[in-house]
Amino acid sequence: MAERTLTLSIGPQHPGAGHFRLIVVLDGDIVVDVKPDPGYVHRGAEKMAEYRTYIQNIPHLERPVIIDSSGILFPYVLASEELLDLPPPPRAQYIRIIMAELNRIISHLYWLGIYGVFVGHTTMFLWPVGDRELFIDLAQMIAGARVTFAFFVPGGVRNDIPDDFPDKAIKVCNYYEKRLKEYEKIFFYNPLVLKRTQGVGILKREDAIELGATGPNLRGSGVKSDVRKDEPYSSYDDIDFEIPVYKDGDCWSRCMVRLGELYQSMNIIKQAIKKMPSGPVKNAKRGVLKGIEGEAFARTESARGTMAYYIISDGKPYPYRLKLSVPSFRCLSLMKHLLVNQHVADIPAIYWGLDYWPVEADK
Amino acid sequence: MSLAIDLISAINQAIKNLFKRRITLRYPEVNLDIERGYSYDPKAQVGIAGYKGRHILHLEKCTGCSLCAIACQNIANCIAMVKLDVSYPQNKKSIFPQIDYGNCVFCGFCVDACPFYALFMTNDHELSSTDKKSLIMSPLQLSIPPVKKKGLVQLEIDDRGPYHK
Amino acid sequence: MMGVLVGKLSEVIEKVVDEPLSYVINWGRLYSLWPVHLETACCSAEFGACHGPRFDAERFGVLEAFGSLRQCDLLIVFGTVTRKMMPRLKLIYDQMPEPKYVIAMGACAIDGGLYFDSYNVLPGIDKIIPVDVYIPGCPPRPEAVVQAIMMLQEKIRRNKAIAIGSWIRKKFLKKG
Amino acid sequence: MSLTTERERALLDKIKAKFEDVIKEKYVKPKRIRIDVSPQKIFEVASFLKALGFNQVASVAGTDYPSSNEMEVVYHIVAIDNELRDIVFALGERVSRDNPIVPSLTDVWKSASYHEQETYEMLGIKFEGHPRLERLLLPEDWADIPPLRKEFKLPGRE
Repeated sequence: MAERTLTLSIGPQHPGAGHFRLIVVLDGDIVVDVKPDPGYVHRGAEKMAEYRTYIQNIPHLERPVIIDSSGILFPYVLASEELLDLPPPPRAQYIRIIMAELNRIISHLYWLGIYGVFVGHTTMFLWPVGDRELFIDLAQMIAGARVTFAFFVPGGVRNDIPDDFPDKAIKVCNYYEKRLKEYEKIFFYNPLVLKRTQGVGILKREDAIELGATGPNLRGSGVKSDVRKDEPYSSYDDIDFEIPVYKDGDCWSRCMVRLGELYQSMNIIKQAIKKMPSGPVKNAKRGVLKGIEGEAFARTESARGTMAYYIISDGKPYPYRLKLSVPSFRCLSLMKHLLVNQHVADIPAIYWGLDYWPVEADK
Repeated sequence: MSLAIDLISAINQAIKNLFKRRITLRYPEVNLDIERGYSYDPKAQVGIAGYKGRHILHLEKCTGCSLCAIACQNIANCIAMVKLDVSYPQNKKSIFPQIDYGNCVFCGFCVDACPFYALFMTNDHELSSTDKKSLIMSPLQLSIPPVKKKGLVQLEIDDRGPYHK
Repeated sequence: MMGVLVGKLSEVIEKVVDEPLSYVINWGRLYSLWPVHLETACCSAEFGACHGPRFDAERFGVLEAFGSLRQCDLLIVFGTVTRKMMPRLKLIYDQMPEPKYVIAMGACAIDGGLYFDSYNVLPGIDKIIPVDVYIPGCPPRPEAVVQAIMMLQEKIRRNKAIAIGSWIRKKFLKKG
Repeated sequence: MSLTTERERALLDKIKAKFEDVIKEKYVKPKRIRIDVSPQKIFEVASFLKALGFNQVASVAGTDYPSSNEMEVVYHIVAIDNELRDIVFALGERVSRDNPIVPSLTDVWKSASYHEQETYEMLGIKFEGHPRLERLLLPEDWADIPPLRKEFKLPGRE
């Protein structure tokens, strides 16, 4: 048996793997064993956080997942607000929702671009990556950068939205909702894509919960779980939206969940713009911010799933310990479960279907 | 039969996309119109939306308090206070920030830290260089406003798709 | 007498052979800068955008080559190089054929950036491989990447690909 | 958002009724409960929590306390798709720093596996019964002490 197998390293210099290595053991073209080897971008964010104040921590904490940088910062500001006793004003909460949803769209479109390439549909790289620029421009209007915004701070957001933002955002959303219909026609219901994704990499409902799947991967397995509904943070309980859930648990369901989320995110942005109250956007305190002694745990729903921070403070301006729990790291346990006994040709479809972002997992 | 329908719908889709507009920004000839840079109002303690590009230093307002350097110390450690041969009444020691763009991450927290309206950000983002040393910008270089670019365009949307105008 | 002759000869060769040949070779190199697909960190997301329809780096001959290292002549280091990635980066650089060019993209690749005090990050890639162009930013805008590529092309254009004339001068004039 | 803690209290009482003298209540906040258990009893408490409906581990955080010569491991447990879905339950345990060995909870929650491996690597806490305690994120040639211990200093810092 041992002689007949072949060990294959996919990554770290491989277009399909990114900054990550997947050690695959093959028998013929069937995968026998899989060992994920992360850590190529481990930069020690948790240790660095112990040397930086609550404000100085913001830039480096959003780097692990720059395509969803608001999503990773959201629980951090929630947890540090609890420790610093700085509740955000209502307008800031709506601006945060808009930024988080814009980022969800940006992140999903980037994923869709890469997924398109890896199931052999190059048009689906060019369309989403091009249309993603519309939303990047919107985010840049508010936060002044293309991807790394450093926009959320404990106590609110750094600046108010510009006056011409609401009109432009609604225009872009209306255009893009129409455009997504074309995406469905050309990609999601394309016979080629259906052949490559339907019935491939099936994750059953019980396994998904047991192995710790989260976010779209969990919802693709028929579990209705979303932190925005389970434990509404910020102002999500004022907004009316749905959680797309698909039952089959294969790659195609995970794609469709993300497609549904694109529609829902635009819906949320439109509602938030309408419901946004006026008022200040930041609850400021002068001087160096010091945390009260204690601990805080906050979780939010980022583009890839539940993002959580656990911060322990000992009354100093620096956190005593900061633990960052990211959804991509939880995907590691799914890989072996999904890839074993599949064909080699299905590895890209399954691996990228999980939306695993290696930098995020490595922290 | 179904194959024929699929084929026709595919061709139809392709023809429709022939008449779409192009989103490509012809970069060196035209530039994206970013109106202003990020600035901060220390009285209201809130920022004013804008692009976070390279900094601009108003020498006549900088007091050399080095609050920007302290704010940056643990973030990217790229601001150093250097002595200049100019004399301004508000800056007795004549020290001004010098920024190393090899390290700067354009987060703008130094702008938030400045209480004297002296340090803001501009919309200039083209800083590539073949030499590492020329990435370090002295206070005098920082005080020069960026050159106004030619061929400014913005992203517009109409029925035929997004395009630059 | 001999020295003057050799000097004249080398000048003529420089004008007639070196310059036109260099121009042709450089022209070939300029518009076929194929980058290695090595993603070291998060800046690769912006490089993806750079290859999207909006900025379209392919206009400048930079093809996102999904091919072998033996065909690549440009190494763009997208951000942070960790201690685990460092040997791999060196290996990839050594495997590339000459001539090869390196672009350091982002603050982490230039100087360590945000991670200047991290225990697992290499502060600046120019400690292990030579760098031609630096792009500041965290991450840089796609326009800045395109600008860096144009800068690199300018550098290649000025480069003397063939130098028979100066070789003759060095070889014969020193002795004579 | 409700700011009462009645549900959380009722839940905690249910656990207290079973493990009266084993658990130590640390705090009860809206939607957050934290209890401390000794490492010997944590397996039983964890099994009971899973039976209650907490079926996924969101994070395993290790913390180093050199002042009291102890290390702490906190499991943050969430409930997926049942009526406890809005509560995050924190289950903590403390061990001596000299010989940090705690039982692994991978048999209760499979989702704890990679989190425990990371905690082992970053703090050197050994999880007894874990299927693979090996290198994960750090480079292969790492020979220093685990980086998240407090005596490990970043280069150039005090």
